[in-house]
Parts: sequence; C-alpha cells; structure tokens
Amino acid sequence: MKTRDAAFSIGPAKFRNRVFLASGPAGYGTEYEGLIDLRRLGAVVTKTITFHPRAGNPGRRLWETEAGLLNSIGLENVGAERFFAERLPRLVDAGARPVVSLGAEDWNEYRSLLDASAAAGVVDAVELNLSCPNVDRGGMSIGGDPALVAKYVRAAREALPDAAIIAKLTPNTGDITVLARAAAEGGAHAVTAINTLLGMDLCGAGQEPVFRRVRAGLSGPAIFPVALDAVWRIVRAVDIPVVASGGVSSVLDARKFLAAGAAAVEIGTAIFYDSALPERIVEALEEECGGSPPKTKPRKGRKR
Amino acid sequence: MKTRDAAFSIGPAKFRNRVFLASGPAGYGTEYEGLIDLRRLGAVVTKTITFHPRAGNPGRRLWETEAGLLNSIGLENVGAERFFAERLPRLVDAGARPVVSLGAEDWNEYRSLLDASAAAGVVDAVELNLSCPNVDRGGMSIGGDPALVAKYVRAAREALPDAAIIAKLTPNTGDITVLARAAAEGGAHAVTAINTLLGMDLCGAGQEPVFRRVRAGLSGPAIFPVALDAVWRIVRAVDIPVVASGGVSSVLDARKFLAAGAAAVEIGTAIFYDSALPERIVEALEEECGGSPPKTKPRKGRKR
Amino acid sequence: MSAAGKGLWKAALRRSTPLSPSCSLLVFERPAGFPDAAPGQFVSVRATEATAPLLRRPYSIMDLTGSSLSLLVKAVGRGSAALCAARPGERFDMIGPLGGVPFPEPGEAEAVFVAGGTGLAPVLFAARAWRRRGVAARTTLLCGAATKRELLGDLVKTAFGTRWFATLDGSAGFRGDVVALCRDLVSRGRMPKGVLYSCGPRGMVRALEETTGGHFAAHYTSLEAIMACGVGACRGCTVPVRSGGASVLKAICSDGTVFPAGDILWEEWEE
Amino acid sequence: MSAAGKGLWKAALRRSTPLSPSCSLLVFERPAGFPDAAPGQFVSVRATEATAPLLRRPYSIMDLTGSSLSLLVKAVGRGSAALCAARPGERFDMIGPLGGVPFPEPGEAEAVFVAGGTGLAPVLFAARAWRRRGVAARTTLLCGAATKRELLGDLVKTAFGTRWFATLDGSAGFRGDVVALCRDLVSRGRMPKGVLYSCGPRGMVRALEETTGGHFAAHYTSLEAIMACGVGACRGCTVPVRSGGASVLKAICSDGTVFPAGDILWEEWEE
Ligand SMILES: Cc1cc2nc3c(=O)[nH]c(=O)nc-3n(C[C@H](O)[C@H](O)[C@H](O)COP(=O)(O)OP(=O)(O)OC[C@H]3O[C@@H](n4cnc5c(N)ncnc54)[C@H](O)[C@@H]3O)c2cc1C
Ligand SMILES: Cc1cc2nc3c(=O)[nH]c(=O)nc-3n(C[C@H](O)[C@H](O)[C@H](O)COP(=O)(O)OP(=O)(O)OC[C@H]3O[C@@H](n4cnc5c(N)ncnc54)[C@H](O)[C@@H]3O)c2cc1C
Ligand SMILES: Cc1cc2nc3c(=O)[nH]c(=O)nc-3n(C[C@H](O)[C@H](O)[C@H](O)COP(=O)(O)O)c2cc1C
Ligand SMILES: Cc1cc2nc3c(=O)[nH]c(=O)nc-3n(C[C@H](O)[C@H](O)[C@H](O)COP(=O)(O)O)c2cc1C
Ligand code: FES
Ligand code: FES
Repeated sequence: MKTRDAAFSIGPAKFRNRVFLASGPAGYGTEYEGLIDLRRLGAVVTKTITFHPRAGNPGRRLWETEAGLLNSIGLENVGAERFFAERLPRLVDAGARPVVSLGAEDWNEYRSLLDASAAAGVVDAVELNLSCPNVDRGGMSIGGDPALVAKYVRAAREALPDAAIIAKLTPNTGDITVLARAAAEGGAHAVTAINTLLGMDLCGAGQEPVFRRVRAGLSGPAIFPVALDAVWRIVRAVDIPVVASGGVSSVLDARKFLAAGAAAVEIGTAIFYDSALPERIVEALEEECGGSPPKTKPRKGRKR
Repeated sequence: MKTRDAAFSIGPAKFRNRVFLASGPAGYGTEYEGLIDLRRLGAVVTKTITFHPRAGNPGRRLWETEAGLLNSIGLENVGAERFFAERLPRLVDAGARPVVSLGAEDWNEYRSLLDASAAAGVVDAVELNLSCPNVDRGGMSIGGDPALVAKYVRAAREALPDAAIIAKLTPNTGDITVLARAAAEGGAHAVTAINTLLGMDLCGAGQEPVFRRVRAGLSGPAIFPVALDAVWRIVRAVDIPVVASGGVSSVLDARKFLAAGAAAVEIGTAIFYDSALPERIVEALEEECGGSPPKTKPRKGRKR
Repeated sequence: MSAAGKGLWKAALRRSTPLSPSCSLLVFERPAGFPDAAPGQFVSVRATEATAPLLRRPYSIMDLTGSSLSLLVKAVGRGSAALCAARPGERFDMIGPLGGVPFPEPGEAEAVFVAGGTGLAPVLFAARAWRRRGVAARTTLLCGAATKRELLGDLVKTAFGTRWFATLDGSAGFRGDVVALCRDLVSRGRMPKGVLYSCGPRGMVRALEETTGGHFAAHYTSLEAIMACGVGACRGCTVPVRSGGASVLKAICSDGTVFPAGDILWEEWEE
Repeated sequence: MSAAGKGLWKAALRRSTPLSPSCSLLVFERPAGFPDAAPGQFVSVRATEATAPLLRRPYSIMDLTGSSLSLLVKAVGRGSAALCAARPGERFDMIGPLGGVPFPEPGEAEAVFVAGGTGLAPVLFAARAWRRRGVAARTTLLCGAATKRELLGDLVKTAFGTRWFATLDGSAGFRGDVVALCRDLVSRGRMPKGVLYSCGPRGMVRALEETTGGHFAAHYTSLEAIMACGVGACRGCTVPVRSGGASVLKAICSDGTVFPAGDILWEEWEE
C-alpha cells in the first residue's frame, strides 16, 4: 500500500526514506556488509571524524546497564584524510547514502575539518557532533553552550554552502529547546536529538569506575522516553526538521518518533543486537504511508 | 560481622542506618504494613506534602518503559494540616523514622508550609523537593535555578533551625554540581540526588501522549547510571553528605552508591516490584561493615 | 474492610490450563499463612525477575480455597504472556490480598453478574464464595467475549443459577456485547431487579451503568487501572468519584477495587 | 582472511549437554547457508529477546560440521545462564562467523594448545579442523580448570595427541594453573618446541607469554573483550598492540580474535 513516496529532503539533501543509522554504532557503514543492506536505508551517518586521527580512550569502552549501554569510545576515528580517501568512497560504492558526522576538540580543528570536508567535494550532508560526552575538550562543552552551537553551525553553512547541515544536540542540559533554537538561528537545516546521556558505573570487588574517564554516554532502550520528550519539544519549538535518535529498539519506537513529529529516525545501539531492525522499520513505514510521518499538526499537549 | 554501628547523622538528625525509602513510592509509609518493616529502615521519606491539599494530575499517572517507570502523579497529597495531624503520627507510631518531604508551587506557599512544619513541633529532618517535574509551577523551575535553591534552603534552615535540611536536586540540568553547591551555600546539611529524569511516551492507535501533561518523570533501573554519575560528582564537589536516589534495584546497586561516596541510599520504584529489597540491603550492609560506606577517599577519577 | 493481613508470598504454580486462545487458568498452591480474601480483592504478581516488564501485574482472585489460589490470566503483553507460559512448579513472588473494598453481599436480593473478558474472575469468586457461605441464593450471569472460542463457558457451568452469553460475532449466544445483551434482557422483562455486579473494560462498565443502571437496586463494579504499589501509597491508580457534591480521587487499589458504578465520574476519568 | 560471508541467522538448538557444574555444550543445527569458519572465529548470539541483557553474547565456534554448530558455554551471568537453560528446539538469533584473523596453521611444527576454562572452545575447533584437513599431525593440549569437576576432560579425549591437565586444587592432574603446568613441562624438557595456541583469561595468556613464550616458535592467542557490534564498527573491543615501533589499537572482533601474544601491550591493556 505504497501511497506516496518515502523520499524527503533536509535542506538541499535528498533521502530515500526516513530511517538512518546513527553515528558511531554504524562505524563507517561497510562493516555491516552481510548484516544490513545499506541501500535500503535513508542514510548512514558515519562515525564522527575529527581532522586528526584519534586513538580513542584507553581502558574499557563498553558496559551494559539495565536496558542500556554505556560507551566511552572517545571518538576513535581514522581522521579526515583517510576518511575521505578510503572510507567514504567505500560506503558510497556500497550504495549507501552517507551523512558525514563531524567533530572537533576546538575551533581550529573544526575549521580544518570543515575545509577538508569542502575540499573533498562530495559532502552534501553533514551532522555536526556538538555533543559527544567522551572527549576532554570539544563535544559537550561546545554543545551545551547555545552561542557556540550557533557559531559552529554558521561556520559549517559557510564552509559547505551546498550541504545540508544537521546539528546533533546533547540532552545533558536544562532545556534542549534552547540549543535547538540556537542551531536554527545559526542556520541549521535540521537538528538531531539526542546524543547519549551522561552516566557511569562501578565494577569489580573494589567498586572502581568501569571507565577510565569515569563518565560515559548512555544509550539504548533505557533512554527512549528521554529522547522522545526532547524530540517532542524541539518539534514544537523550532521550524526546522528534527532527526530523532535515542533508544529505538522496535518498529513501534520509530513510529512514536515520527508521530512526535520527527522527520527521520536514527537507529544506534539496537543494530548491535537486532541488525535487521532498520530494514524492518523501512518496510513497515513503506507499507503504511510511504515512510512519511503522520500528518497531524504538532500541538503543545494532548488536550487543549 | 557487625564491625561498627550502622547509625549515622545528617546535621542534627540521627538515623539507624543508611537505607531510606524515597519520597513518593513510599506514600505516607504505613500503606506498606505487612510488606515492609519500617522499623528496620534508616528513614522513610514521606510523600511530598504541600501546604494545601493537592488532587494531583488528572488522566493516566503511570506508564512503564524499558526498565523504567514514568509517573505523573502531580504531588497528590493530603496537605500539611492532615499530614501533621494524621499521617505523620501514624508513621511514628509504626516505629518509622520519618524525613518529611516538603514541596511548594511558589514562595508564599513554601513559607506557609515551613511555618506549619515548625508549628508541628516534631519535624527534625526534612527533604526539600525542589525538583518535582510533575507540577506546573514550583518543582523544576525552582530546582533548576541555583539562586532559588540556595534561597529555599536558607529559608528552611531559618524556619526549622533544629532540623536536618536535605535538598533534593533535579538531574534535568546541565551540571547538577552547580545546584549541589548552591544548596550547600544555602546551608543544606545534605543533598539528595537525583529526582526523576524528564521523559514521555505515546500510546494507542492515535499515538497520543500517555500523560495529559505530556512530560513525566522517569525512574527505575533505567536511570541508575545517570544517578550514579550525579552522586559521584556531587560527592567530589561539595563537603556535605549526599543521599543517593535513582534506580536502585539490587543490593549491589546500593553498594555502588555507597562506594561512590553516598551517605545513604533511597529506594523508590523498586519497592513496587521488590518490597523486600530495602530490608535485604539493610541486612547486607549490616553483615559487612555496620552499614557504613567504605572508607576510601573520594577521588576525581579512577587512575591519577 | 481494610487490606490488613496483606503480605509478600512465594506461590508455586500447581497447574496452568489454557481455557481459550488467550486465557489460562492458573492454580497456585495457597501459600501458608495467606489470609482469606473477599471477592474483588486481588494479588499483584511479579511475572518475571527481569526489569522489563518492571512492575508487578495485578490479578483478581478468581478463587481461594484452603489449598489453592486461582487466577484467570489473559495474555495481552509481556507480563501476562510470561505468566501464561509458566510451568507447574515455578514459584512466583506476589503480594496480597490487596483491595480495601470488595463486592458487598447482595443480602436478600438476586445477584446479577456481568463480566467482560477476564472480568469474569472476581465475579466468579463472588458467586462461588457467596454460595459456599449460603448467601446469594439466586444468581444470574451475563458473560461476553469476542467469539465463541474466547467465551469461558466451561468455567461458569456450575457457579451460577442462570447464564446468558454474548459474542460479538454471534458465534455463541446473543450477537453483540454484554451491555446490549443486558439491555435486551431488561427490555424484554427477563432481567431480575437485584444487585448488579460488574467487571470488565471501562467502556463496558460505563455503558452498562448508563443504559441499564437504573433497572437495578444497586450497581457495584470492580475497576482496573495500571498500578504500581497496589497498596494506596503511590497514588498512581486513581479514579474520580462523586463524594457529596464534590469530585474526589480515590485509589482503585486501596479505596476499591469496588465502587458504586453510579459514583464514578466517567467524563473526568480518562484512560 | 576477512569476515566476508558473515550473516544473520536463526539457529535451532539441537541439544544441550551439561559438561560441568557451570558449562554446557550447545549443539545447534547449522543454519542453511552458514559459511565455513576457521578456528578462532566466533558467533554472537542473542541470548534473550528482552532488553536486559541488551547485547548479543560472543562465543567461539567449538565445532562446525556439515550439519551442526557447537558452542561451549559457561554460565557466568544472565546471558550465558539463559543460553545454558535453553531447551532443544529453541531458536536463537545469531550473527557470524565473525573474526577477521583465525589461528594460523602450524605447518610442519607441532601444535601446542593451552586452554583455560572455556578457552577450550577455539582450541578444540583448531585441533579438530586441522586434523580433518590433515594438518597438525602432532598436537599437545594443556587444559586447566579450578577443580576436577570443572575440567572438561571428556570433551578432549580424542582430538589431541598428548593431553595434560591442571587443577588449582590438585583434584586432577597437575596442582596449579595451566601456566605453571606449562612452565613445569618446559623446565623438565617435556614440552615440544612447536607453535603455541592459547585461549583463556587475560592474566593466564599474559603470564604464559611472559614466562614460556620464548620457548615456542610462535605464540598465537585468541582474545576476548566485551563486544557490542562484533564487526569492527563500534571500536568497543580494542586491544593495544605493537605495530612497528608504535602502539596501535586493534579491534579484537575484526582485527582478531587471534593476535601474536608477543605483540600485545599488556601494560596498556586494562580490563
Ligand atoms: C485490580 C486488577 C485486577 C485485574 N484482574 C485481572 C484478571 O483477573 N485477569 C486478567 O487477565 N487481567 C486482569 N487485570 C489486568 C492485568 O493486570 C493486565 O492485563 C496485565 O497487567 C497486563 O500486563 P502485560 O505485561 O501482559 O501487558 P502490558 O504489555 O503491560 O500491557 C498490555 C496492554 O494492557 C494495558 N494494561 C496493562 N496493565 C493494565 C491494567 N492494570 N489495567 C488496564 N490496562 C492495562 C496496557 O496499557 C497495554 O495497552 C487486572 C488489573 C487490575 C488493576
Ligand atoms: C570472541 C569471544 C569468544 C568467546 N567465547 C566464549 C566461549 O566459547 N565460551 C564461553 O563460555 N564464553 C566465551 N566468551 C565470553 C562470553 O562472551 C561471556 O562470558 C558472556 O558474554 C557473558 O555474558 P553473561 O550475560 O552471561 O554475563 P554478564 O552478566 O554480562 O557478565 C558476567 C561477567 O563477565 C564479564 N564479561 C561479560 N562479557 C565478557 C566478555 N566478552 N569478555 C570478558 N568478560 C566479559 C562481565 O564483565 C562480568 O564480570 C567469549 C567472548 C568473546 C569476546
Ligand atoms: C558505541 C557508540 C558510539 C557512538 N559514537 C558516536 C559518534 O561518534 N558520534 C555521534 O554523534 N554519536 C555517537 N554515538 C551516539 C549515537 O549516535 C546515538 O545518538 C546514541 O547512541 C543514542 O541512540 P541509540 O540509543 O539508538 O544508540 C555513539 C553511540 C554508541 C553506543
Ligand atoms: C510514583 C512516584 C512518585 C514520586 N513522588 C515523589 C514526590 O512526591 N517527591 C519527591 O521528592 N520525589 C518523588 N518521586 C521520585 C522518587 O523519590 C525518586 O527520587 C525517583 O523515583 C528516583 O528513584 P527510583 O528510581 O529509586 O524510584 C516519585 C517517584 C515515583 C516513581
Ligand atoms: S497502585 Fe499505588 S495507589 Fe494504587
Ligand atoms: S565489538 Fe565493535 S569493534 Fe569490536
């Protein structure tokens, strides 16, 4: 019952459908060969790259919690040069539609990365990771400050004038709509909400922190209600599309994000235990309404 | 192997041990007759009372999420008068050690409530609920502002000079240690961290918000890593005791909070499905070290 | 009646009998010390040790004998599915008996029971318990389900004087829901004027009260809601009821589960 | 060797045999289309449909025949306990074969296997697979466990030329751990100089390399870590290894599981 086309746009970028792989769990995409048919998905948001390669954090990097996963990967990545030379072409060859996730520790690195992205000549959609909790500078400290969010977004718009600029926001703030508004004011074509929540755990006989950096990022089904709340409110606070991320582990969860008004849904942690989920969601949405979100207007509350 | 006494103090108030029932799930305490032996616990933090009785929120009030519970009770309570006349005496008669949770919509109601509490003459420990997400005014709006937190705490110290004043903090903020510092500066004897996270869900064929107020408070095992992170950092940021709340669902979870440096642990949502847990924790701690937290010094990170 | 005597128990499943495609009769050993209970009271069972589903699941007591505790469980989600899949010998953690207000006895009047789906459980307990104690000499049951296969006819063979069945598809008994059946019986003068006892979906009970409530001397209904504590502490299961002129929120778990159906403020009570 | 050919499968459990108080041998039907695998490769199994435990659980392939896929599972937590409790007929969702670098064949040299606990699985697969293919004519196994009851002696009766056992309590074989046993054999001149293949707890493998590594022509070890993706994407399972003069982080799941033990930077590799 394909009633209308699943395709849609964010700014200048077109997408086959509304189901994306989230940045990080999906790596550079092609690792999932044999498990996920990347050509079926709206987009693959690649692992956040930085200008320089990063080794990531030492020590343990993953830890399960109740219905959740803590990670302290620390943005391990191959750096812009190898990413654009090797990884991105391979992903495109595999038939995927990439959204390139960009991150930086500071303004200078960020400028270099934008320049490298522009020079690569192929980037037509980026997600700015303004919200990684697992690095010392950058990430959260940028992402929690509305003025910096606007500034970083503006710079990306200027450096990549033909690309869709999506700002990924942190939930570790008092009011995420303030950050969303800042991103919109900076010229973002869309925002992604949410990145991981801050959390930690202890382990072993000595009850030592699991992670060397102590704090890590919490993802998975546990955070779904928090993510849905963020998406619901941002949709009602700004006029740009919202890409939903956080805890999707079923077709129903994806539907909820779309019903809340999200333009697209990212699947992250769930691909670890249910790699078929993204394609199941694509199929379910196609069967219904061509993958478009329901036509109900955003409202403030349930009853008025 | 009771090596030392489990008893400890927060400001002027003494407690039998470090295991408390959290405010809300425990109601006025005596509802759990036959299920929980209140005399075995360090304290019962009573349901937050307001000066005037409150009917609470209309519509659905409870909803399960993965390893979590959303609630939108809306501070239904009998009001100060009936609380001090009927409920508190009944709780004391049952042999419990109460901590009275106080909440208010605004400054005037708060002042009236403090006066009523002082007039009751029996209150020697209060927890200020500066953080309920389920009411329109008060709660969160007070709790998210460090200046107001300090002001409310100061007023409580003045109105109840002989009582232990514990400020309960919201996690729905960028940096909870800022609120903890404000509470300490206001003269709090301790802080409790954390109250519920903000979240929501949709349900039904129409994907309508579950709750009339849309947003609700998320508790239960899902939030444990977030609560532990908050407690860990507050312990290292302020010199007053920290009472831990959030997601405890096993003896091990309680041990983790104490290992992180908490002075006491509150059990909330878990009593719904495992009412024997508080007493199991008391017993486990007694067997070990008299219920005192490990003697390791707070440190900033795992390795230095 | 207060909920005094409630406790925390481990109950071993003695046998589980599928009664319909989705419903099973679960008979547990009555735990030593488990108090007597009245119709309308319930237990709240921890269906799994996992944290999802997190909460206990409330089930009306369908019968309580010297040695057994019976529940009628419909598999609608993870918790109930786990219960229905349990094997004899498995032990479940439960609290109970819960519920502060059971069905009041009918006295001299005829007892008319209307049950939708698993609403049969408290109604069956009432009929059995009262028959055992020699009250409610005359009883009528109206029992409805979607289809004949869903109808729990075998379960109600003996406990009631008169039995009427309704199925939505007409595969057995009256075609329509149990409310339409009741209306039909009233209009055809075949419905005694006794006390009405109901349990079922909200919409059913409301329609029953609104369309046929006036026919009966009284209408008591056992309500359901999502519950957390089950003991009146958390205030999660409230229903607005008329009390004097005012609307008051009562906790279904401890101020109920039974309420006069006429007191419920249906308009205000949203799902 | 690349992990090409990996896929997502539903595998039915054919039989589950308890081998020790905590270990079970799980034999699954080999799913149609499941590719051939090499020793050191693994599958990652979804132990329950619940969200806790959330992640798949990685298990080394212990054997792979035309019709069966065998795993050796030790119950240490919720996931493995669920697997060990599974009944024949249950179907499990798994991905595999995973692992980009298997144990290299020993060529003409004698293969010496050292296994701690369930580290036996990949080692047993190597011995069996190589024997079937006519390589590794001469094999020695050193197998350790805490006690005699934990020792999986029956499992290794046939696959190896020489077998040595060690138990911590001395209830069978050498008293001590398998590293001490290896050292003992080396010092007594009873240890062939071939290629060493090991799998077991980190501390064991490290001690083995540090105390007896020099005796062997090479030492390859199959490593374990908590994993999320299993395919090299998430970078959650890294180990620091020497590469040229530098320290490089490799993903155990895709750059391993097998590494030359001498390359591992144990000091940097924290649990
Ligand atoms: C006092 C009381 C007595 C009950 N007696 C019986 C009984 O005798 N037999 C029986 O089969 N069921 C009975 N129920 C309902 C039963 O508790 C629910 O069906 C069960 O909790 C569903 O759990 P689940 O995990 O299977 O479903 P879930 O996955 O939790 O829910 C499935 C659907 O049912 C809804 N639901 C869940 N719990 C309730 C609830 N308590 N009330 C209304 N809707 C709910 C959910 O919103 C969802 O739409 C009773 C409920 C109460 C409050
Ligand atoms: C490549 C690989 C091959 C493996 N092969 C086997 C095998 O053949 N047989 C077997 O029994 N086990 C094997 N394991 C280990 C097995 O995956 C874990 O024991 C299992 O995941 C534990 O899950 P659980 O839910 O039972 O325990 P949990 O409750 O998750 O954990 C119990 C304890 O084990 C630790 N742990 C969990 N997972 C791992 C892990 N992957 N590595 C190290 N410690 C861990 C936890 O930190 C905790 O202390 C292998 C692991 C890997 C990575
Ligand atoms: C292992 C792991 C690595 C991640 N790495 C990144 C990253 O590099 N950049 C980023 O923007 N988000 C990263 N995230 C966050 C996810 O993209 C996603 O926003 C978050 O996990 C919440 O969604 P989920 O619950 O569906 O996983 C990572 C998450 C995980 C679990
Ligand atoms: C049903 C319910 C009602 C609550 N009511 C209150 C309240 O009145 N005052 C308050 O300070 N906290 C209230 N809370 C928050 C708890 O005290 C506790 O801080 C929170 O639930 C996190 O802990 P938990 O995961 O152990 O439940 C309530 C929580 C629940 C689930
Ligand atoms: S379920 Fe808590 S008051 Fe009824
Ligand atoms: S588990 Fe993801 S990289 Fe190895």
